[in-house]
Amino acid sequence: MALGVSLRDRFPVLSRTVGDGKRLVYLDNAATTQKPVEVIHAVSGFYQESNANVHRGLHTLSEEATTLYEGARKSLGFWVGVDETEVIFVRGATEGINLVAQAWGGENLGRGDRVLVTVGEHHSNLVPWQMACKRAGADLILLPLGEDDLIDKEALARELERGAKVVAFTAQGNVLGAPEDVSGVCQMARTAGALSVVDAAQAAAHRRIDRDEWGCDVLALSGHKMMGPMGIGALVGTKTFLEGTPPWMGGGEMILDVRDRDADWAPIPAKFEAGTMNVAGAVGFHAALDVMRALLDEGMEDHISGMTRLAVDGLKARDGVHLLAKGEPHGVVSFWVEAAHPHDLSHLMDQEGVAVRAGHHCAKPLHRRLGIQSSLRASFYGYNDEDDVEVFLGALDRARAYLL
Amino acid sequence: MALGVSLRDRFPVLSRTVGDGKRLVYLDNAATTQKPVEVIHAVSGFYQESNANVHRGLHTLSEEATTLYEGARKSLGFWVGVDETEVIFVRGATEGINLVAQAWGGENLGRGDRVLVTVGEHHSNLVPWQMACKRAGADLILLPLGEDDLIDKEALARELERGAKVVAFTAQGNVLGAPEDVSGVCQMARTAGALSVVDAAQAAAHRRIDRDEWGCDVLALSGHKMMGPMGIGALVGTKTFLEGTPPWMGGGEMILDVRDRDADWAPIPAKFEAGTMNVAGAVGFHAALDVMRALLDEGMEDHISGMTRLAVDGLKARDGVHLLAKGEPHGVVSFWVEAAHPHDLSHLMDQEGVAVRAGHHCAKPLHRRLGIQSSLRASFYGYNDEDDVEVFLGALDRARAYLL
Amino acid sequence: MSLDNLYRRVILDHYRSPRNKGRVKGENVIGEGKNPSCGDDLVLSIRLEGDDLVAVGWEGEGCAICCASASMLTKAIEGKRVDEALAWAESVKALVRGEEPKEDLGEVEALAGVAKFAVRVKCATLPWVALGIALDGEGEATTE
Amino acid sequence: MSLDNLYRRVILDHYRSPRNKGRVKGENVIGEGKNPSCGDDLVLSIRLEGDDLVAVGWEGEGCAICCASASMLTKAIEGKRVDEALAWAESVKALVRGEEPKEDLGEVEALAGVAKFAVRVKCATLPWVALGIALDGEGEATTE
Ligand SMILES: Cc1ncc(COP(=O)(O)O)c(C=O)c1O
Ligand SMILES: Cc1ncc(COP(=O)(O)O)c(C=O)c1O
Repeated sequence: MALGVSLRDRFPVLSRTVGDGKRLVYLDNAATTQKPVEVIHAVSGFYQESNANVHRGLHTLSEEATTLYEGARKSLGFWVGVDETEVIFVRGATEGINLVAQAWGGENLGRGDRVLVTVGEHHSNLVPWQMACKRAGADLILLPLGEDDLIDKEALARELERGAKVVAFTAQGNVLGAPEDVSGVCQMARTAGALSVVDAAQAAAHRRIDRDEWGCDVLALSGHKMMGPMGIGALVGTKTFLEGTPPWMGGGEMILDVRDRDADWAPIPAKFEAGTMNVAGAVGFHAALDVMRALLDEGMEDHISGMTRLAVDGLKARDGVHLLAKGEPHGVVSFWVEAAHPHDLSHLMDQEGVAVRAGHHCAKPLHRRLGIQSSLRASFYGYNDEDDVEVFLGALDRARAYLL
Repeated sequence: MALGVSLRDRFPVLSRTVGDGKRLVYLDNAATTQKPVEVIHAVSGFYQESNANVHRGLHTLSEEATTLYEGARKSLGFWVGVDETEVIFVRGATEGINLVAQAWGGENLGRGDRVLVTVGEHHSNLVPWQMACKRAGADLILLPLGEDDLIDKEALARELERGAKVVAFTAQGNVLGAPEDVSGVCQMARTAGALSVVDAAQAAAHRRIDRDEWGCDVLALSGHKMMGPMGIGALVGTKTFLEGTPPWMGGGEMILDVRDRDADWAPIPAKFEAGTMNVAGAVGFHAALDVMRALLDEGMEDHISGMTRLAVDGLKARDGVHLLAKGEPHGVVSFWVEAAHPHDLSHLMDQEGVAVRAGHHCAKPLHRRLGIQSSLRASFYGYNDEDDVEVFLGALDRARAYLL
Repeated sequence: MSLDNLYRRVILDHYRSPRNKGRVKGENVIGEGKNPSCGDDLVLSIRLEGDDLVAVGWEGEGCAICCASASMLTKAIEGKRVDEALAWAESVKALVRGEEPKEDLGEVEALAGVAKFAVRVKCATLPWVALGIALDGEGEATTE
Repeated sequence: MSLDNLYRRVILDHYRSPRNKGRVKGENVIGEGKNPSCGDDLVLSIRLEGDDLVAVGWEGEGCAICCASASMLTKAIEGKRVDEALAWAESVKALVRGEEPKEDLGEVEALAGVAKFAVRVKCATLPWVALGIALDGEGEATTE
C-alpha cells in the first residue's frame, strides 16, 4: 500500500467525475472520509453471507453474526488499548456524548455544578452539555483557547479550582485542527476530581489512540470519519465509569431480567446497547481499522501534514485570505476570503471538481469569536496528494476572480 | 417477481449452506429479515458513488447524498401516508421509543401519572416506559390480552377511565403474532386524552401502514425487519406531537442557531436528528421499500398466512407441543415442547439447516404469565415456502427424538 | 458552463453593486431572515404607508445569491401594495423551486437557475421568506 | 455429525437421568445461577462441614447442556474440599473455553465439545460459575 494517487483505486468514489467531467478532488474529509473496497465488501459480504440478529440466536447465522460483531468490538478495544467490555457501539460521536451527558449527567449533575467545555467545540460536544446543564441547573463554562489554538491551561486551572464536575473537550478540532494535549488536560481534570470526556471524532481519524496514555474517563468517536460505514461509532469508557453510570436507552439486549415494573441491567457493554445494533456497520468498521493500521504504517500522518502545510503556505501567500487557526493545524485548513462568501466560493470550486466545505462547520461559538459567520474548510486524507492541493488553490483563485 | 423459492436468487444469503452442506431454511425473520440484492447494491452503490456528509455541503457529492437521504425520507413518508417532515430517522424501533419515552416523557410525565402498556410488549416497548415512569414517579400499568391475544378493550376502557397519559402497544407482537386493532385502541386513547404510541416493528414488515387510518400520535419501526439494512429505522409522529416535543439528542444538524449557553432548535424533522445520520442505511431502506411494495403486490401476506397456518396445524398435530398464541398468529409461531428445552431443540434443528429462535424473545413478562422460561419461534417471510415448513417440522421431530 | 445558469450576469451585477443597501428612512416594518446553516443573516427595512411599500432597503450578510436576491427584491416590490408584494414572494419561491412563473417577474427570473442546486434554493428564497413574514405575520424567517 | 461432539453420550445420559437432583439435607450454602437470556435458572444446594462439601444437590431448569453440567458437577465435587472444588470450577471453565485441561476432569471432559459453540458456553459454565460464587463470595451468578 502506498499513499496518495496510488491509493485511489481502492476508494471507488475517487474515480468518479463531477460536473462536466472534472476529476473529483475530495477535500471534505473532516466531514466524512471515503470508503475503501475492503469496507464496502465487508458490509455487503455480511449481508450476503451471515446476516442475522446477534446474541440470542442459537442458529449458525446468528452465531456467525455474533462472532463478527464481537470481533469488531475486540478489534476496536485493541486499537484504543482497552478491554473489549469498555467499548460501547453507538451511531457516532454525537450519540456517544449524548449518552454521557444524559445518562451520567442525569444522575451526577446538580444545581450549581460546573461543566467546562471549550469555545472550539463542535456542537455535538456543546449542545448536549447545554441541555444537561439546563436540566440540572448546572453552569456551563466555555474555556478559551490560547495562541496555539489549544486549551489555555491557566484558565483551565482557574476554573478547576473553582470546582468542576466535567471537562469535555475535543482532542482535535474540526475547524482549527490543532492536536490537543489530551493527557495534560485529563490529568488536570482527574486531579481536580472532574470527569474527563474527550471528543475524539477527528483525532481518531488521524492516529491510533491509547486510552490509558490519554487518561480520560470516556471518549467518543465515529466510524464514518475513519473510513468506516455510516451509522457506527463508539463510546469508550473506563470500567469504573461505565459500571457506575446508569443505562440510557432501555430495550432488548440491555437487560439481565425484566419484571413487570422494573428490570435488572446486563453487565457492560450490553447495558448500553439497547435494541438491534448496526451489526453490518460494526463489521465494516472492523475492516476500516485494518485499513487504518496499514495507512498509518505507511506514514499517512506525515503525508497529511505535508499537504496541510502546502495548503497553509499557499493560502498565506494570497492577499485577502485569512486562516482561522493561529497555531499549526493538522489535516484541516479553515479560512475566509475577503469580499467573497464561502458558499459562492465552494459552489464555484465544485464546478472544477473540488469538494470543500463552506459554513460554520457546527462550531458557531468559535466563528462568533472570530467575528465571522462562516468559513471554507479543506481537509485532507491519505488518498489525497500534493496535486490535489494545487488544484484546490487554483480553483480558489479562479472562483475569486469570477466573483470580483 | 414471484414468492417463495423463485425469490431466493434475489436474497444471496439464502443460497448458502449450513453445517455439513444443509440448505439454509431461515425462519428467524421476526428477529431480522434477509436483504435482497437491491438493498445490498443500494448501500454499496452509495459508498461507491455519492458518499458524503449531508445537508451542509455545497459540493456535488454532498448535494447528491442529501438528495438520496431526503429521497428516502420522502419515500417512507409516502409509504406510511404522512408528510416527509413527520419522519425522523433513528437506528430502529428501540431508539424511536426511547426518544418518545425520554424526550416527551421527560417533559410530560409527572408523579402519579399513569402509563399503559400491555403484557405482550417487547422489552423495547416496556423498559423505556419503566425507566420514564421511575424518573417521573409515574405508574406503569400492564394491560392484559384477551383470548384472541389482542388488547382486552374492557380492561383498556377501565384503565383509561382512571386516567392515563400514554397507551403504548404493539401493532403485532413478535411472540403471539396477532395483528392488533390499532385504530380501535388509538381512538379509545385519543378520546381519553392519552398519547398513543405504536410499536410497529413487526407490523411494518407485513403490511403497508396508513398512519391516519391507525390514528396514532407516533409509531416506531425498524428497517432491518423490512429487508432494509441494520442501523436505520424511523419514528413517525404527527406534526403536533413532534413540534410539541423537545429534542432528545443535542449536536450538529439539529440546531438553528447555537450561542454559548443555549441554542435554538431546527424545525422538524432535523430537530430530532443530531450528528451524522446513517445515510447509506436510509438509502438501503429506500430500496427495501420498493422491494416491499412489489412483494406485497405479489400477495406476500397471503403466502405468509398460508405458511403460518401450515406450521400451526403441524405443531398442533404433535403431542406435547404447545402453542403460545391462543388466537390466530400471523407470520410467527411460538411454541414449547414438553421435556425438551428450546435451546437444545434450536441447536439440533440448526444442524439440519433450520434457523429458528429459542429464548424469551425479549418478552419476559409474557413468558412469565404463560408459566414458561422460554420458547421456540419460527417466523416466515416472502422467500420461505411450504417446503421450508415441512423441513422445519421434520427437523423438530428428529431433534425431539434425539433428546428423548 | 452550468454555473452561468446560477451566477447569471444580472445576479453578479446585483451582488457587486447592491441596490438599496441600508435601512430606509421612516422604517416602520422590518423583516428578519436567517439561514443559520450558512450564516446568511439579513434585515429588510420597509416604510409602509397605508397599504403601500413606499421604501424598501436591506442590510445583512450572505452569499452572492442571497444578496443579489435581496437587492432585486427591493427593486421589484418598491411601490407595490402589500398584497401584490406577497403575491410576488410566492411567485419567486415557486420559480426558485423550479416551477414556471405565472407572471412576468422581470430580472428576478434570473434566479430560476437556482432550482438546479437544491442547497442554494434557501439562499435565494431567504429575502422573500423574510418579506412574507414581515408583511404577513410575526417572527423570524428561516430557510433552514 | 458435529453435534455428537456437543451432545455426547455422557451428556445425554446426565440430562436424561440427572444425578443428585433436589436440595440436600442440612443445606447450609446455596449458589444461584441465572442465564436470563435463555431462562436457565438453577440452585446448587451444598452442605458444608468445615472445609468439606459433604453433600451437593441441584435443582432448576435449563437446557440439556446446563442440566448435564450441573449433574456432573455434583458428582465431581461431592466430598472435595472448598479449595479443590474451586480449582475444579476454574479448570472446567477453561476447558469449556477451549483450553487443554491441566488435570484429569473425568467425565466432565465431555463438556469440551461446547467450546465450538460460543453461544452454548454459558450454558455449560453456569453451574460452575454458581459454585464459585457460592463458595467464594456473594451474589448471584450470571453467564449472560
Ligand atoms: C415487537 C417488537 N418491538 C420492538 C422491537 C425492537 O426493534 P429493534 O431491535 O430493531 O430496535 C422488535 C424487534 O426485536 C420487535 O419485534
Ligand atoms: C470534532 C467533532 N466532534 C463531533 C463530531 C460529530 O460526529 P458525528 O456527526 O459523527 O456524530 C464531529 C463531526 O462532525 C467532529 O468533527
